[in-house]
Formats: sequence, C-alpha cells, structure tokens
Amino acid sequence: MIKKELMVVTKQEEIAKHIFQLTLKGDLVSEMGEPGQFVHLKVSEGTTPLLRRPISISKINKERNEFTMIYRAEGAGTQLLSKKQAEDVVDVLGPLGHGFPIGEAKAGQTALLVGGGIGVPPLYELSTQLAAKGVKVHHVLGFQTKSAVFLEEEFSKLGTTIITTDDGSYGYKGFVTSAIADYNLEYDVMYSCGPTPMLKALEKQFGNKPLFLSLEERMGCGIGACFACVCHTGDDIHGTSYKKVCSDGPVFKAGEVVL
Amino acid sequence: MIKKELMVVTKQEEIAKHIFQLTLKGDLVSEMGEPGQFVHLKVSEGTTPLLRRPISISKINKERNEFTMIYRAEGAGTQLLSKKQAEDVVDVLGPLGHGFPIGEAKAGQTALLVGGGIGVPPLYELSTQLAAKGVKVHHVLGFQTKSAVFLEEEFSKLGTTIITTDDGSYGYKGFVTSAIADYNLEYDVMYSCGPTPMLKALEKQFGNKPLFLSLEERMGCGIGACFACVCHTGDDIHGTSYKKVCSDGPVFKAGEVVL
Amino acid sequence: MLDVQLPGLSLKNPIMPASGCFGFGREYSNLYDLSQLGSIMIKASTQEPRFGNPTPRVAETEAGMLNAIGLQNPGVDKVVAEELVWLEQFDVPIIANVAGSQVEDYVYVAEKISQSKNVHALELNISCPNVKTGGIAFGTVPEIAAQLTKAVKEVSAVPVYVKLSPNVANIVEMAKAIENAGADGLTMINTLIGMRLDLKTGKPVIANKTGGLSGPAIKPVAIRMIYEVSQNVSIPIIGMGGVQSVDDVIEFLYAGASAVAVGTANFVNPFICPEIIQQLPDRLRELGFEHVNECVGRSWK
Amino acid sequence: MLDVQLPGLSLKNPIMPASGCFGFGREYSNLYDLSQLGSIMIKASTQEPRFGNPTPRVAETEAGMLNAIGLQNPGVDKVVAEELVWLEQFDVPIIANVAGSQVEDYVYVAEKISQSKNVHALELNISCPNVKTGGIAFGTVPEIAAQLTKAVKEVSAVPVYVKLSPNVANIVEMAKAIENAGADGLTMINTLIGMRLDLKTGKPVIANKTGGLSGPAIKPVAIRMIYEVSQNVSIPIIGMGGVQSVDDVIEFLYAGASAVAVGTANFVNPFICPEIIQQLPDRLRELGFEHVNECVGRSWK
Ligand SMILES: Cc1cc2nc3c(=O)[nH]c(=O)nc-3n(C[C@H](O)[C@H](O)[C@H](O)COP(=O)(O)OP(=O)(O)OC[C@H]3O[C@@H](n4cnc5c(N)ncnc54)[C@H](O)[C@@H]3O)c2cc1C
Ligand SMILES: Cc1cc2nc3c(=O)[nH]c(=O)nc-3n(C[C@H](O)[C@H](O)[C@H](O)COP(=O)(O)OP(=O)(O)OC[C@H]3O[C@@H](n4cnc5c(N)ncnc54)[C@H](O)[C@@H]3O)c2cc1C
Ligand SMILES: Cc1cc2nc3c(=O)[nH]c(=O)nc-3n(C[C@H](O)[C@H](O)[C@H](O)COP(=O)(O)O)c2cc1C
Ligand SMILES: Cc1cc2nc3c(=O)[nH]c(=O)nc-3n(C[C@H](O)[C@H](O)[C@H](O)COP(=O)(O)O)c2cc1C
Ligand code: FES
Ligand code: FES
Repeated sequence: MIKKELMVVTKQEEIAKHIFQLTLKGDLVSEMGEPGQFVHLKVSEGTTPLLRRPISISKINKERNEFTMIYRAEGAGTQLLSKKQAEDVVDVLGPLGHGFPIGEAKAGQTALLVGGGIGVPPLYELSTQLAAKGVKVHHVLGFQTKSAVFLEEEFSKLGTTIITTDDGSYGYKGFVTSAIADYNLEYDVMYSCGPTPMLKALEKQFGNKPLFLSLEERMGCGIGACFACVCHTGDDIHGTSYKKVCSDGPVFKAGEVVL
Repeated sequence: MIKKELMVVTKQEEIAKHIFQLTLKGDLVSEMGEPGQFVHLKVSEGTTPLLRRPISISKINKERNEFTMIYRAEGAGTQLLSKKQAEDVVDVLGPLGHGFPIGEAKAGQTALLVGGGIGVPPLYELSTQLAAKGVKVHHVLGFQTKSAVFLEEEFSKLGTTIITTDDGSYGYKGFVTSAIADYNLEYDVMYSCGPTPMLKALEKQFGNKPLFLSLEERMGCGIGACFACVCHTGDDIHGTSYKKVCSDGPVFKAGEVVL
Repeated sequence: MLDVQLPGLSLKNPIMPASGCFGFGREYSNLYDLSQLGSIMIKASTQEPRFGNPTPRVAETEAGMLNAIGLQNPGVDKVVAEELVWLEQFDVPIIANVAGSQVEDYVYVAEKISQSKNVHALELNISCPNVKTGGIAFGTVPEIAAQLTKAVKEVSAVPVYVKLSPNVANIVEMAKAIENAGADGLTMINTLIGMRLDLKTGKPVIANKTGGLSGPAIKPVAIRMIYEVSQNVSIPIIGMGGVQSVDDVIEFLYAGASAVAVGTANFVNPFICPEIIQQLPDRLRELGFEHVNECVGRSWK
Repeated sequence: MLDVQLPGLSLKNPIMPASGCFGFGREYSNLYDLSQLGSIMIKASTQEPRFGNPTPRVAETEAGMLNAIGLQNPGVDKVVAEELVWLEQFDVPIIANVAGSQVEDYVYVAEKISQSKNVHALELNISCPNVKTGGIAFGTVPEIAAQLTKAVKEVSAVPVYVKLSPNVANIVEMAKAIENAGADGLTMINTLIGMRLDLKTGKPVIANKTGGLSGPAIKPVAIRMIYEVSQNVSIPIIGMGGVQSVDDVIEFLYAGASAVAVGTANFVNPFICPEIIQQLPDRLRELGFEHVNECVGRSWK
C-alpha cells in the first residue's frame, strides 16, 4: 500500500563523485518488496522545489525498517537532498509503481542485469532477491568515467560484475551492449535500468529474449493521476492507448511500450 | 557604509514567548554605531520567502564583532530565522537607516525611552549609549501580557524601568501613555519605538517637547530605491513631498512625517 | 459549519480536487475515502479518446509547475461507462469537466455526460492552453465563450459552470458575457501560459513548448481575478489556483469564491484535500466564523 | 564577448536594472560603481511630481512580490535637472522610463527627457497596473498602444522602446501593432496584476488593493511571451521578469531577448547586477558560446 511518511535519515554518504547513498528508517519499509519500485520525495518544506522527486529503491532492510537509495546530486532537489544528515527527516511517498518481475527467472537459470549510470541502484535489490532464490546473476554496469563508478564491490559479491566506462578510464571501454557481445554473456532473462538510448539499444539487440526495462519520465503525481508520464503502447493501432511510467511501470517488458 | 555579509550565528535563545534573541558575528559590526538603525535579513537561500526582513539592532558589541537582535517569530520569515543555530550563517544587509539622535540629550539631562512590544529592542542600545554619556534614562516598556515581557532586568540596570501590560498580568496595567502620566515622569527628551497607535498617542500628548519616533513600514529594498516605505511629510502643501522610512528614517522627529 | 449550497451542488464542505489533478479519483481512492470530499472535478472528457501531447509534459518552475498534458482521456463514452459508474460507490457529487475543439464537441460531451446520475454539474473547460484547436480561443473572446455557454446550457441536464482562463486583459468582461449567456456558475482560474527552456539544449523543456502554469506562483493572480469578478456577477464562483493550505482556502473565500478547488497541491501531498477539510472548522473558529459562508467575499463586503 | 548593439544603445554588457527597482541609481551607487552596468532603466517619470499610492505598497507572495508604488517620482523637470545630471558622472547609457495618464503627458515627458545627453533610449511604460488612469489601458488595446507609440516617436530625440504588459490575451498582436507604429524595440514584461488578502482582516494587504506581481513566480510567463514575440517581430527585445541569476539571463536570451533587465532581485541582493555581469563570461564559455549574441533566440532558431 502507498503511504506517506516523514522518515528519518540514518545515514548519508557520498559514494562516488556527486553520487550519494541515503538510508531512511520508518514504517513505510514494511510496504516495500518488489525490486525496481521507487519512492517520491519532498526534499524541502517550502514551495521550492515544489514537486516531489522520484528515486528508486536500491536496498530494502526489513529487519531494521530501513531502505537505501542512491542518487546523483544534480539539480536543486537532489542537491538539497544531499544536505540531509542523520536524524533529519524526509517526506517519503511510496512504494510506487511496479518493479522487476523476479518470477521470470527460475532458480538455476541465469539473469543478466544491465545498468547505466544512475540506473544501476535498483538492480542491487533485484540482484539480491534473485541470488537469494537461487538465480545466477551477471551484472554489466556502465558508467561515464572512473570517478562515477559505485557499488562494484557489492555487486561482485552477488555475481560476475563487468564494469564499463565510456572513456575507458576503468574496466571495459565502451557501451554495455558491446561488453555483453564481447564477453559473450549467456543468460535466460535480462533486466535493465538506465538512460533511454541504452534501453533502446538493448531492446534492438536482445529483444528476442526475455527483457525487462525500467523507464524514466518526468513526473507530477507519481501515482497515476496526472498523466504526466505516459508512453504509447507497443501494439497500439489507434494511437490513444497508453501506459503510465509511474503506476504501470517503471518496469515494462520489452516491446510493451514505445521507448 | 552599507555592506552585505554572511554573518555567523553565535547565539540564539527564546527569551519570552515567541521572542528570540539572536547574536551574529562579522565584520559588518564595525559599520554599526547609531542606535535605532536596522539590518535587512535574508533568512533562507531559496525564493521563499523572497524578500529580506527588517530587524532593528538591539545591542552592538564592537569588541567581539557581534551584534544582537530581538524579534518575534510570527510569519514565515521570522519563524525560519528562529531555527538558526550557532554556526549557521545569516545573510545580512546593513546597517541601514538613520537612528535615534543621541546628541539631542545632553549629559545630566533626562531621557525617557518608551517602547511597545517588539519596538522595545532598539531602545536597549540607545539607552546604553545615553547612559554611557551621562544622560539619566527612564524606561517605560509596554507589553501585551506577562509572558511577552523581556529585557526588564537589562533595562533596570541602566535606569528606572516601568513595565506595563495591556491585561495587567504584570507591572502597571494599561497603556504606556497613562503610565507616563500616572508616574508623573519628568524628562528632557523622549525617544520611542513601537506600534503606530502608540506613537500617535505619544505625539498627541507629548509632541510639545523633544520627541523622536521610530516607524515601521513594509519594505522592499530597505535602502531607499524602491519607494515602498514612503510617508508624507508633516509640512507638505502639495502632497507630493515624502520621506522614506528605510533610508530617511526609521527614526523621525515628531511632526516631521505624518504617522 | 462547512456545508455549501451551489446550483446543482449540495456540498458537505467547500473543498474539491481540481480537474486534471485527480484523474477520475481511482488512485486517490487507494489513499483515502473519497466520500470525504465536497465534490470531485474529474479530468476533462472529450468526444473521442485522446492521447494528448508528447512527453515531457511537465516542468517545474519557481513555486509552480508547467503542464501540457493535452486533454488525454479515454473519450466521453468510456468516462461515462467506466469512470463515472465506478465513482457511484462514493457519496460525492461529481463536477464533470467538458472539453472539445469546436462547439459541437462540447455539446456532444455535455449532453452525454450530464445524464450520468452522479454528475451534478458541468465545468466547461474553455481555457485549456494545451491544445492546438479550441480550448483557449473559446476562453479569450467573450462572444465566442457566450455562444458556447448558450449551446451547452441548452443540452445539459445539470447546471453549467464555465472555467475561466486568466490569459485575458479583462476578466470581468469575460465573466459577465458568460453570466449573461446563462451560466450557473464560474470556476477560476485555469493555468497561465508559460514556458521553461533547458539551459543545455536551449530548447523548451516541455515537448509541446508552452505549458500551463499552476501552483502557488499564480495564487495572487487568481485572488485578484476572483476579487474582481465576484463583485461584478451574481453567479457563484469555485476558486482555484495555487491553493496549498487551509489558509489559502480562506483567502479564496475572502476574495469571493464560494468553494475552493485544489490542483497541483495534490501532487505534492496526495492527502491535502482531506487534511484541509479536517483543519477547516478549527481555523474558521479561530478566525471568529461560525460558518464557512461568512468568509465569502469578505474582502469587499 | 558581452557587448550588445541595440537601437540607440551601445552596451558593454546586456545586463541592466529594471525600471522602478533601482530608483535613479543613487542608493546603488553607494554599493558599487554604476559604470559596470550595461545600462540603467531609471524609474518612471511623469509630467508632474507624483506621490503615488498610500502604503502598504508591497506584499510578499510565493516566489514573488506585489507592488503598487503608483509611479511616485519628482516630475520630469526635476528628473532631468537633478537625477540625470547626477548620473552623467557614470559611463553608462540611460534608458528613461516614461509614463503618463494621457497621450499628451507621454509626449511632454518624452520630448523633454529624450534631450538629456545621457538618455540613449526611452522606455514607454504603457503597462503600469498601479495607476487609476492611463497606464494599463494603453497596454491592453493594440490600437491605442500604436497611437501612443507614433505620437512619442514624433517627438523623441532617441530610439523608443515600448514596455509590454503581460495582462493580455494576445501578446503578439500587441507587439506587432507597436512595431508597425514605429517602435525601435520592446521591453517585456511588466508585472502581472495580482492581489493578496490579509487573513485576519480579510482585506487586501496592499492599500491600493491590487498590485503588480514580479519576481521568479512570473518568469515562465515572461519566457513564453518573449519566445512568442521575438519570432514575430524584427525589432529587438529587452527581457525581464523574475531574473535572479546568470542562468536566468541565459534563459531570457535563448527565448529571444537581446539584453536582460533585473528587477525585484535587486531588493533581495543589491549586488546582483554586477555579480551576474561578472559571472556571465565564464557561464557562456561553459555552455560553448564565444559571444553573448549567440544565445539570442536559440530556443527557436
Ligand atoms: C522511476 C524513476 C526512478 C529514478 N531513480 C533514480 C535513482 O535511483 N537515482 C537517481 O539519481 N535518479 C533517479 N531518477 C532520476 C531523478 O528522479 C532525477 O534525477 C531527479 O528528479 C532530478 O531532480 P533535481 O532536483 O536534481 O533536478 P531538477 O533539474 O531541479 O529537476 C526539475 C524537475 O525535473 C524532473 N527531472 C529532472 N531530471 C529527471 C529525470 N532524469 N527523470 C525524471 N524526472 C526528472 C525533477 O523531478 C523535477 O520535477 C529516477 C527517475 C524516475 C522517473
Ligand atoms: C525598521 C524596522 C525595524 C524592525 N525591527 C524589528 C525588531 O527589532 N524586532 C521584530 O520582531 N520586528 C521588527 N520589525 C518588524 C519585522 O520586520 C516584521 O515582524 C517581519 O518582517 C515579519 O516577517 P515574517 O516573515 O515574520 O512575517 P510575514 O507575514 O511572512 O511577512 C510578509 C511580508 O510582510 C513584511 N512585514 C510583516 N510584518 C511587518 C512589519 N511589522 N513591519 C514591516 N514589514 C512587515 C515582511 O517583511 C515580509 O515582506 C521591524 C520592522 C521595521 C520596518
Ligand atoms: C497536470 C494538470 C492537468 C490539468 N488538467 C486540466 C483539465 O483537464 N481540465 C481543466 O479544466 N483544468 C486542468 N488543469 C488546471 C487545474 O484544474 C487548475 O485550474 C489549475 O491547475 C490551477 O490550480 P492549482 O494551482 O491548484 O493547480 C490541470 C492542471 C494540471 C497541473
Ligand atoms: C517596486 C517596483 C516598482 C516598479 N516600477 C516600475 C516603473 O516605474 N516603471 C516600469 O516600467 N516598471 C516598473 N516595475 C516593473 C519592473 O521594471 C519589471 O518589469 C518587473 O518587476 C518584472 O521584473 P522582475 O520580476 O525582475 O522584478 C516595477 C517593479 C517593482 C517590483
Ligand atoms: S506522474 Fe502522474 S500519472 Fe505518472
Ligand atoms: S524599502 Fe525601498 S525605499 Fe524604503
């Protein structure tokens, strides 16, 4: 169930350049479960910034009633968020949307998780849950440059982890798609989250096998009421059929919606 | 000279109900001198609240490079200000305006300082400076009710101090004007700061003797450029002559401007 | 102390979500009981289904937001058959927002939707800035607005409120023309037309280029227009534009609105409507009122 | 890289304080050297001295403020003899804001003030929302605006810019009418008309009741209007409305302004103009520009 709660910061740290990892504590955590869902955050009390900010859930810790997000401090909202310290509160609405279907990968099968930049974080909870149920996990994680890389160690503990950078300053030089081909990675189901061009490339090259993509879109309400975040569906003939990224997604099966 | 500085909070405490005393440190203090001047504060970084807030200087401590203000936390701006803690910074523009002419009271003469509510604070620096140059100071300080009374002890150290409350819950019951009459207070120069009705009553009853009044008006710039804070002058025949509260005042000789 | 009587609308309280900011209520029904609301202004319905504009459709601005949804909706038939029937489970009168590209569209939708048993009033959206044809033109020329009002009044089974655009030089003239054409009430204001450019690309952030500006930023414009119009018409006004708090609601009532709609604030805090409804009685008492009606038009009465 | 050439104006840089937000520069001259500025738009001058409206004249709103100063000024003769002569000490071209109640007033002031040697352009204030007669009427009817422009052009010794009111349904129509009447440039936008009510008294906070809304809240409206107008006229635009930072300046240039004025932000930070001027070259380089001109109209070019 979607709840709104003033959650308490238990930890915030900068884990890569401009990349922050924030852990919040509160009852809302008991509603979380599906990897790939997100929360909608109000980062200040006043009217600037006015709107909430959508951020993916990256780790869920039910025992401690905590969850973690990883985000890049870029615009006004995320910069304000990055100034929160332990014991400050953050107004959280969530959990929102539909995440990655872990049921699509059976125990013993192999899942390939492909992340790009700030799309990497939700894959961590996904990987944890897949690994826990006996799915073998491979990760291909793309970043712009060495200083932007994060979570490599954590992912490595769960399965093979290939890091790519656009400029070759760390790991494999090039796009994640080339890395998948070059390393000749075998898999049964692919899950991905990252920039739209990356998702498009994946859909084009790997759309013939099970593939689930997490999309981003500018949001208003985050709960499905304002129609800010719609996309066309793949099979639409009239042009009026749609899905909402916030409530039908953010994760869709490849082909379900037009990227 | 008017300066703008990010000054550092050294102390903030609630000294009466919703009344806060805030001490700031910084080089701007070296520009201060005249009692009755004010500063214009930006209490937040963003656009809400957008405008600066005018607050009187209540104590100046040149040795420590500090000055103190006393204000009531009422609206959005002053409430935000009241949340500042030691080591936080406040964006200060000042010192602004023309204060009380202490030269009008000679050593050995008696000055009567009459304050109302949140108009009391600037009288403290005034009284300190008058006392220092050998002027005898009496104070009549009016408050709404007992819980709103502040600075009584400090003023008492400088001279006779009569506290009045509107509801009689503390000190003399009634208006400051009646207290002055009832106590039959003798004086050479009167200085006052407080709500306009009080200033009007003082002007009416005591306008025949030297009387200086500190006015309040809604402000834009605080430095004399926007014409938000004008008042008509007392001797105006054409109706177009004016004084600006922010830069010509806030202190005027009784009769100089129309209250 | 909160009940309000308006043409066609017997409201428990004067608070309702604004059109387009609450969908058809489904999402919010998961968060609280919609029967608490004074009314619901549902999303605009058009004759045919519409997808609306390409994304991005929203952009944030200082104390406000731009939107260019472009009247996305499943078409009036589906709205009537699916959304309105679903809404019948709640004890709340619906105000149906009606949009179109030409008079005939409005007439078609109005006739149809006004038959639904929980639709107690129509809100003619003659002021949507985000569609190429219709919409805003109806909202800026008094004669055209009057014609449309008349045509819709003829077919509607329920009272007709007309939603005014703030993008005009003379809002009173517009309001009077619409009153004279037979409107039962006014709702105001819709969004101001605005734009935001991306610093890196130099291009508009919103795919549709311009969008409608809503939120706290526009409240002063809304208050001014309601203040002016309420003194010059004798039909009631449902006010909106930047309402965020119970105090904002009271400011709108003072200005001359008889009820108040909450738009953008639903995105910031999805519980805002029930929160305001709950706070209103105490706030009214604090300010010395015994009934919410006493606030209406206090700024000029 | 910052120099800008406009009719009558050879500017060191495209940044200037907006009229009414800088007085005649005296107060700011105590804070910094005014010769740094691209230009100064001085406070409106009228034929006779004016006191303006009663106080309170300003009220804060969300991300904005309302003002109803009401064109207070010492009259054109004093402005010419005292203020403009005083300003001659600075190496900065002055844009003189001209206001009035009828055409004759504008003509009188324009003729007189345009003779001052440091006045390089006039800005016709046909859009002041805070005076009972004149002002806004000139700003909302294209024919009347055009007539006024013509009349002033005939007597002015320097190029004439006309300041547009945003309180219109069709800003392009207005701009074109003024261009056709011979204006050399446009400045836009003036304030939106707004109001704020006091919660305790129920009455308007501003004595004049309504006031002009300025500040960040109106920026999306300003950007939209400049975007629309700049594509439809061939005279240059000086843009304004909510500028607070160097990035805002660039957004106005992208929209189609050739230079940018800063209003309300001077009250928030009196050093804002020189700060922006100082930051502009680096920010331009960061965004890949070699000259500020390259930004102009980038949103639609
Ligand atoms: C479902 C979802 C999950 C996301 N998860 C993460 C995450 O885990 N970590 C992370 O760093 N980022 C994530 N993002 C992107 C994140 O929402 C934006 O980076 C953030 O909103 C930018 O806010 P700002 O205040 O920094 O930027 P500003 O430029 O001030 O934002 C202005 C407006 O644009 C919106 N906006 C700007 N960029 C984006 C964007 N890329 N996507 C959607 N809206 C945007 C903002 O929400 C805001 O309304 C996610 C986005 C979505 C839709
Ligand atoms: C010269 C001068 C000296 C002052 N000195 C003091 C002082 O020492 N201590 C103190 O408590 N107060 C003082 N005030 C009053 C103080 O400025 C206001 O209480 C304060 O601005 C209110 O801000 P807010 O955010 O709490 O209220 P809000 O209601 O949020 O303010 C909204 C707007 O109205 C203005 N405003 C509201 N009340 C007043 C007021 N009474 N006078 C001027 N502007 C107002 C604000 O500045 C702001 O622009 C002084 C005012 C002036 C003009
Ligand atoms: C995302 C969004 C969609 C809207 N859709 C509609 C609509 O379909 N019909 C309509 O009449 N108004 C629509 N509006 C305008 C609102 O109903 C309201 O008039 C306006 O937003 C001002 O109120 P606010 O500031 O409280 O949001 C929409 C507003 C927003 C923000
Ligand atoms: C206090 C104040 C006084 C103003 N006086 C004038 C004026 O005399 N003439 C004029 O053309 N515009 C006047 N304006 C409008 C500004 O020049 C400017 O167009 C408007 O405020 C929008 O810019 P901003 O948001 O940067 O303030 C005034 C604005 C303010 C806030
Ligand atoms: S963000 Fe409102 S519908 Fe998706
Ligand atoms: S506040 Fe601007 S002139 Fe006084």
